[in-house]
Amino acid sequence: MSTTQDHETNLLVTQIAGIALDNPVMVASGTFGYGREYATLMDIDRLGAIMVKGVSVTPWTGNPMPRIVETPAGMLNAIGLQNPGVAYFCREALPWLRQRKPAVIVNVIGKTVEEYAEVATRLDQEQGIAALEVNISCPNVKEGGIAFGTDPVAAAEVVAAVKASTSLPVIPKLSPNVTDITAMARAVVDAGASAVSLVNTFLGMAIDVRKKRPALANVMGGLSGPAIRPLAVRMVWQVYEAVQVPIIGMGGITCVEDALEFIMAGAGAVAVGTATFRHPTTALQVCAGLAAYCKAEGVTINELVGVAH
Amino acid sequence: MSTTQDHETNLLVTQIAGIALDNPVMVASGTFGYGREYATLMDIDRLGAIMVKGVSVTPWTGNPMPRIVETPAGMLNAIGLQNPGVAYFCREALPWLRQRKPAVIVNVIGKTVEEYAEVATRLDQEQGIAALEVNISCPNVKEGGIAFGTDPVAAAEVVAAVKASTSLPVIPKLSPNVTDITAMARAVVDAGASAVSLVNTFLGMAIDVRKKRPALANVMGGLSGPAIRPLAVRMVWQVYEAVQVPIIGMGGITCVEDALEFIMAGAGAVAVGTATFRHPTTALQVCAGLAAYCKAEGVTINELVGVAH
Amino acid sequence: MTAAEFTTPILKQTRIAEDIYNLTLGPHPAMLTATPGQFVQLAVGPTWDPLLRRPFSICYVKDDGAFNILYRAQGKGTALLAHLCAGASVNVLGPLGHGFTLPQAPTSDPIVLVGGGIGTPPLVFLAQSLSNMGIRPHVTLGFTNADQVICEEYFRACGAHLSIATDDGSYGYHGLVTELLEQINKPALIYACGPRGMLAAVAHFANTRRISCQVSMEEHMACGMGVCLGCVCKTKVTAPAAPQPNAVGGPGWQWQRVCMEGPVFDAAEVIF
Amino acid sequence: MTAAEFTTPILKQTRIAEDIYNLTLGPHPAMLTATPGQFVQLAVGPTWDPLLRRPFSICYVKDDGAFNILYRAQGKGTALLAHLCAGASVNVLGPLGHGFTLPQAPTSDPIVLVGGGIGTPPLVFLAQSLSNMGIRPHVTLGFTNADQVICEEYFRACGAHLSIATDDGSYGYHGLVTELLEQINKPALIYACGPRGMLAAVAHFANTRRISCQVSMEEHMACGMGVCLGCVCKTKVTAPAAPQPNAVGGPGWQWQRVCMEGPVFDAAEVIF
Ligand SMILES: Cc1cc2nc3c(=O)[nH]c(=O)nc-3n(C[C@H](O)[C@H](O)[C@H](O)COP(=O)(O)OP(=O)(O)OC[C@H]3O[C@@H](n4cnc5c(N)ncnc54)[C@H](O)[C@@H]3O)c2cc1C
Ligand SMILES: Cc1cc2nc3c(=O)[nH]c(=O)nc-3n(C[C@H](O)[C@H](O)[C@H](O)COP(=O)(O)OP(=O)(O)OC[C@H]3O[C@@H](n4cnc5c(N)ncnc54)[C@H](O)[C@@H]3O)c2cc1C
Ligand SMILES: Cc1cc2nc3c(=O)[nH]c(=O)nc-3n(C[C@H](O)[C@H](O)[C@H](O)COP(=O)(O)O)c2cc1C
Ligand SMILES: Cc1cc2nc3c(=O)[nH]c(=O)nc-3n(C[C@H](O)[C@H](O)[C@H](O)COP(=O)(O)O)c2cc1C
Ligand code: FES
Ligand code: FES
Repeated sequence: MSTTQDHETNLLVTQIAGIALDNPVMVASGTFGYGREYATLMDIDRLGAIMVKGVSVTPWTGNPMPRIVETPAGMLNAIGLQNPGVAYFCREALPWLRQRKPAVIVNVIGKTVEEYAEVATRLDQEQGIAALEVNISCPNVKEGGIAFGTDPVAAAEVVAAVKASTSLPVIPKLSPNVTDITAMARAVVDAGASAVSLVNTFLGMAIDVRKKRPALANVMGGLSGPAIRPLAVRMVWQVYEAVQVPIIGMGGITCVEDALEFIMAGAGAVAVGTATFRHPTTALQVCAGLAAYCKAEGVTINELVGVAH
Repeated sequence: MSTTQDHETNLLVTQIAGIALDNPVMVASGTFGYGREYATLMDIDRLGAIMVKGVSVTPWTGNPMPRIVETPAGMLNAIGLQNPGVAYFCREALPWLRQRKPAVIVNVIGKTVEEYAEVATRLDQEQGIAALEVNISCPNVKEGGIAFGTDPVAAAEVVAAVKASTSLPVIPKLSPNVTDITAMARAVVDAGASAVSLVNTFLGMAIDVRKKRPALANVMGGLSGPAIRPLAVRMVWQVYEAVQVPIIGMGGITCVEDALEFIMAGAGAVAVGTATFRHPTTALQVCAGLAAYCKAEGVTINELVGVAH
Repeated sequence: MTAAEFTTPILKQTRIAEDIYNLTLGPHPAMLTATPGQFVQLAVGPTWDPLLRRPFSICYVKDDGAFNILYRAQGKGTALLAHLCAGASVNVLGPLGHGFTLPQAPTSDPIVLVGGGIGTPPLVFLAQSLSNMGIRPHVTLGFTNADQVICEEYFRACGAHLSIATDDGSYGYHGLVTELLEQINKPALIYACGPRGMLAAVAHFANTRRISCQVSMEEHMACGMGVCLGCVCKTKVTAPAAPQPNAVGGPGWQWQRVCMEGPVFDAAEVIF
Repeated sequence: MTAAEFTTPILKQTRIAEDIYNLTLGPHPAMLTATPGQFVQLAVGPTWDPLLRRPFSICYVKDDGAFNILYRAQGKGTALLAHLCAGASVNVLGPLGHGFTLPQAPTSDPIVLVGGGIGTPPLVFLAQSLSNMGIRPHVTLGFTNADQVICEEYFRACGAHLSIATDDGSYGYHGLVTELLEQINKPALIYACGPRGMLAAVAHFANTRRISCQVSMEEHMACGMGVCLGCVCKTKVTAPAAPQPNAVGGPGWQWQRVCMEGPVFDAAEVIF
């Protein structure tokens, strides 16, 4: 016998790239660490999925400081994907993560196609990973620093290589810094993507006027937070019309209405990023809000995906 | 004999595309009408230049309502370049404008290369225009709606055609919705641009969650305001390193510090847009702030251009 | 009628009904030039979120230029406004727009003011001005229920004939405000402010009977000063119009700006 | 030591010097677990501009869990905070970070607290804790001038030996706080909080004399919870460190997070 609670929760059950999810609310890569930090503060088992911080073959030291600067309704970060590497991840972070309820989606990074594939191969040996999110916003070292994320051919190459190295669903995470996001989406879907994540951060910068120098040591950084939401919603809308695979939408989500914007624009799931820094429980609030909304409207979450088209 | 007042003001004297300006602070196209509306509220003669609302060959009716929606630290607009056409502009707006002190920069729009050229030809007969700003974010009707602003070849074509139709300096206004803003800048400079304006608005959208429909009748609109400033500053920085012509920087400027960010990133002049809606005198405050800053630092405005590189 | 931008203290703020507030703002000379139907744009909050000013009709202006607005706290900006206490400062742009056109001379023909919900406040200013001319208007107001009824005391104070309708009958007449309007004997002139549906009904009522009627329109606004063209409204081109800066349109219609040519338009002009 | 997110009223806010405010926030059980040197992240303003929380050291905690922070209004967020009145609510995340390590046992060796400007507040909490252990610390503070001197009364209340320096000599010793430090006879342990330059000088003083020293570092923060890696600080790898989630680095050095492993670090570890 199912209780009311169960019934409400059932309205949120969904599937992305073949992964069964209790609910479509995730936390975005790089904004929730490996999940453990926030576990003392909230019941992370109520999240649909945790997208962990980008993982590379070897440890990356990231960029020099300063790495963050606040902007109106947003922030720039130039962390530079600091992370302790895939071996550490498998040894120290994954055992804890796989015992939690949320699906674990591992964000994969690399400086060459081979590095991406290597991380995927290593992760393929592990239990308890639901999917790989392929972050194609890393600089392509071989091609001289051009990001994989702005060239459809390079992006497809990375995705195909990861796909060939894993039995897990592959979810490329698209960079928004392109003229035509649909061309990128088509390229990665053709290369075997089971879903797409969008968007990553927008390339921006700030000047420290007192120092007459860029505010970030790396000069440029990625803009995230509510400021970018209208741009991200637009891209989800466009990609929804361009490809058939599910979309994980993100970019400035702070509350249930924001999440609904993405879902109605075509996202099958959503991720909360920067807003977690302000209010750690944002994702849980979005989740509860979606359950209440679906109940009040008498719909399942899947029935809402893309309804605004 | 020059007074202190004169001396301070002199620190701001500059030149863009051969136009002598009392100061480098302008008001952005579409946010100040034809100048007259705000004249009762403030001394518009203290502005460096007025960039008037886009002018087309024939009157344009623009988009259906709703046309604007607020977003975090920004707004989306889909006015659709409503304007009464170049004949009306020359007859009703220009006579008043040319008697004011600020340089008049006319924003030129068209749906085909020929339409742009036609507006330029018509304006070339008029006194009191300092330069033409060529807005290449309009849909290219011949090419089926792709914006001139995202294709370097199409952009260059428009700029060359305008250049051939006028004796005035030509200032293309670049769209930021591209993978590589420097490629656009190079293309228009090669086509004869005397300066570049950047940026125009970012393509975005919002969903009206209650109606389950896009909030704008036009579905998508242009994002402006403080939210986009980090993106605009980044593009000014990149273009400053790519081309030699002066840059008119804009996108989310609200105060003197914001203007200094653009100037230090490489803008020789700045324009205030959306912030005027909130505080009509923003541009004048920026101007006064720059004068005070230059005096305190003992520099001219020209010495600050690009210092953060 | 020239707008000013000024910062002024909140003299008083009272909650007068569920989610409805009466805000008294400090005096400014510009406000003494305001006419009924004009509005102000308030900057809410000290930062760029929210970004845009919020438009509110002027409910009434005191002799010293202090003035009141009545508003419903419904979204981000009005919620912020509702949290401000007396003494806090608010930045005002106004008075703005083109208000109601008053009758040229006192008249004894029935002049009817039709208000719906939070569209009622500007009619207070209008009723006061009519009263000053020696006219006792008929004021008909519609609200969802008794708890939402506002401004009654102001209309009584200026001697108006007042009738109120509520959707649920919890106060006054049980039904629509337009039904009250129909009960008035031969209105000579109608002024209306309220939700779009109500305005359309009132305009239809007036137009079919050839009664002169003015309606106050609402649109989202950015500048409030006529430059952004975000607030336009479709109107009929009835006569060969004098060329207006923004009077572009199509066959038989033209855009007009709610913040400049409006918010008050001739009901025969508006295309609903 | 477990952080909580909670909304609490402002019990009191007083301006204690030019641009410096003493803010008393309502009680929460989590604050009773706070240790000296820990901090809280305050959400300032009701909207998304400003976006990020602001970190402030805990100045002291009362028995009921009410607590104080002392801050300088210097930018957008602190200006907003300074405008809030008693009764307004503030959202708090904390207590956060790894604070000062107290001596294992009471000692009569001179323990010195070195504070610079707005770096002084966390030393109040520390001095109180030392005092509770029966230790009378030497407190040396540096300020730009007499008007900026803060916290004196708190240190006196817990019986500290107090000496103050000002840059312009308008109060106390004319010179740098590090000069006062040099005058203390054989410090056994030094705790310092203040501007980076002062910390570097104190660390140098301590390191060259092999005096045990702890410094409280400052970096811009986004999360305050160890996940964003925005607040890292370069530290020496002195011993083969136990693998730490974020302990990546280069030859001889590793990043540590100011919000997690810090803000208090061993002065011998930090690379200034
Ligand atoms: C000429 C005019 C006079 C008005 N007079 C009054 C009045 O006297 N009392 C009153 O309560 N309301 C009045 N309104 C409506 C009032 O402006 C909106 O309720 C208010 O802007 C909502 O702001 P928010 O931040 O609460 O809502 P949000 O939904 O957060 O606002 C988001 C954006 O939408 C705009 N917006 C939302 N609703 C409306 C609306 N109904 N009309 C115009 N813009 C809207 C806001 O201004 C803002 O730009 C008037 C509107 C106009 C155009
Ligand atoms: C662990 C820690 C403890 C602190 N304790 C205190 C204290 O007790 N009293 C006090 O007055 N100040 C303290 N600070 C500094 C305080 O956080 C900043 O003064 C404050 O964040 C400035 O915010 P703003 O909005 O006024 O400035 P803005 O310049 O508008 O802030 C913009 C951004 O920069 C960050 N920022 C600016 N200055 C600093 C700074 N010095 N340190 C860290 N981030 C900064 C802000 O947090 C924000 O993200 C502490 C900082 C840290 C890291
Ligand atoms: C501090 C920080 C670190 C991030 N690290 C990663 C990362 O490692 N991999 C990745 O794919 N995206 C990363 N992102 C991007 C976010 O996952 C997300 O796509 C982006 O921030 C937009 O969402 P938001 O506006 O909700 O934050 C990071 C974002 C931030 C702010
Ligand atoms: C309502 C509105 C109308 C605009 N109309 C035009 C236009 O006609 N031509 C043009 O080149 N840019 C137009 N713009 C873009 C601005 O000139 C400016 O490039 C942009 O808004 C970024 O600056 P801001 O953030 O300071 O507003 C318009 C912007 C807004 C908000
Ligand atoms: S609000 Fe800008 S034209 Fe009316
Ligand atoms: S502030 Fe995010 S890791 Fe320290």
